[in-house]
Amino acid sequence: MTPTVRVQAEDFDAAAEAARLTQSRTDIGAVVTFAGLCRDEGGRLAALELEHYPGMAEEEIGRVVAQAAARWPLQGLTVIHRYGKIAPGAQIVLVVTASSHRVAAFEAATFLMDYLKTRAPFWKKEHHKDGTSGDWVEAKDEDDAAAERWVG
Amino acid sequence: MTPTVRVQAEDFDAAAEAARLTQSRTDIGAVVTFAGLCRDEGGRLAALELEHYPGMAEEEIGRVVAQAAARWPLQGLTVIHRYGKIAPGAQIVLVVTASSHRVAAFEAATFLMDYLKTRAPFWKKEHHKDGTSGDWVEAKDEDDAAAERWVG
Amino acid sequence: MKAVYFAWVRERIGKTEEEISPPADVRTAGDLIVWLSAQGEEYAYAFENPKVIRVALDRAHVKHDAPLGDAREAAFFPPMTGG
Amino acid sequence: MKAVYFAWVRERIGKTEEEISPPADVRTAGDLIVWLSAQGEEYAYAFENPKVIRVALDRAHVKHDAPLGDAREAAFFPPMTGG
Repeated sequence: MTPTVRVQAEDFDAAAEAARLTQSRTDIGAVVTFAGLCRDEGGRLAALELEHYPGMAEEEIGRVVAQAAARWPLQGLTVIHRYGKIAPGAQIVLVVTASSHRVAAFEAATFLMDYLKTRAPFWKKEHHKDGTSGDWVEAKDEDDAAAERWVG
Repeated sequence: MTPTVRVQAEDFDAAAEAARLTQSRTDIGAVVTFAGLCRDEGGRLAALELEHYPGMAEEEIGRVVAQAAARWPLQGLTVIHRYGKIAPGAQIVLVVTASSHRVAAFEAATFLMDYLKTRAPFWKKEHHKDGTSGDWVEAKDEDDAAAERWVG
Repeated sequence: MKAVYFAWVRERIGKTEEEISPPADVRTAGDLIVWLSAQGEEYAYAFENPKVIRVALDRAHVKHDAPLGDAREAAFFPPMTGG
Repeated sequence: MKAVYFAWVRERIGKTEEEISPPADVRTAGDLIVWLSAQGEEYAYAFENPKVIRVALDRAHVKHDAPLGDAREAAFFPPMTGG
């Protein structure tokens, strides 16, 4: 199983990425696709700007992906994370996991998102509809807690 | 939020169903898509045949969907379950959940699949490649255990 | 009332559905299984292990001790394997 | 070694990266934060709450007590908010 990891400014095609993991295979029983989208926070936001640490972003996602591949029996695994300015409704992150069994596919996808939230070197800045550049989004304790539950 | 529930012989387009939940919206942060596929069990299977209880299948899935909608803050929810003869590699079941927050989308999708496995009136029969009609697939204790963890 | 059968329960009985008229002392889903078991060899075979049989009354899952009440349709089937 | 800064750490310092030459007694990631804090007002501001600062050495997360070793790149940034 060779996982795919991409860090890119361009949008992605979630369906095509999922299809790529299953095409001409008959040993996969479950495909879980997570797409993270930009919310407008009640109409307040014009865009999110995602800064990233080039090089480390790919490496760190690769490390998290390797942990998932070691922990669950996966037949396919794709992570794509975008950077740059992203409009409300647009896609930010994609995780696709394919496995013989649904529990492995679900757990691995949940684990990957929990870890990406707290370990992948990306930072979100808000741009407001009134033209002002807002604050950096603050990390949430609940995200740390979500990642913690996979430890041990 | 009006959930979509369909029980049908025809295949479905997972990407189109997911897109339908998010189109022209900017309040959704997470979309989880689960596709269950037919495995060939190491080349042994020619097809799975899914028998269902017409009427009850839709009603029971509707009850499970209502539970999920009451338990998690969801902005969109789609469940499609096929019946009839399904070839290895083909899709059997689809669950799509959309929410502001990823934990709700993940938990609701996992819950729905755990409950569909143990409560939706569908039964799988194996058809072998050697032309013989095989056994009915046996229910797994681990599926009951997976559903049990959502109780209480 | 109507009885409907699915999967190997259906195959063993050899029917998808039938009209049944159980006597008045058949009050619960479990009573119905016991009564059906006595209706012939094929029924005895289908219900040989009553514990694994699931019952739905008017298209809703019930436990074996559920009263039949005014149910018009009773369904009998093995544990589900969908999803 | 090279120091790189991200998000509000970068904005407060006003640079994306720079070459730094800390003295020999700066042995850990935490020592580096203390030393950088003394390099000017903008650094003091960026590192005013050292506990929230995350450090990566050669592109891997480390704790503040991690030795610098032969690291060629030290990165400083707030808690991540990707995903």
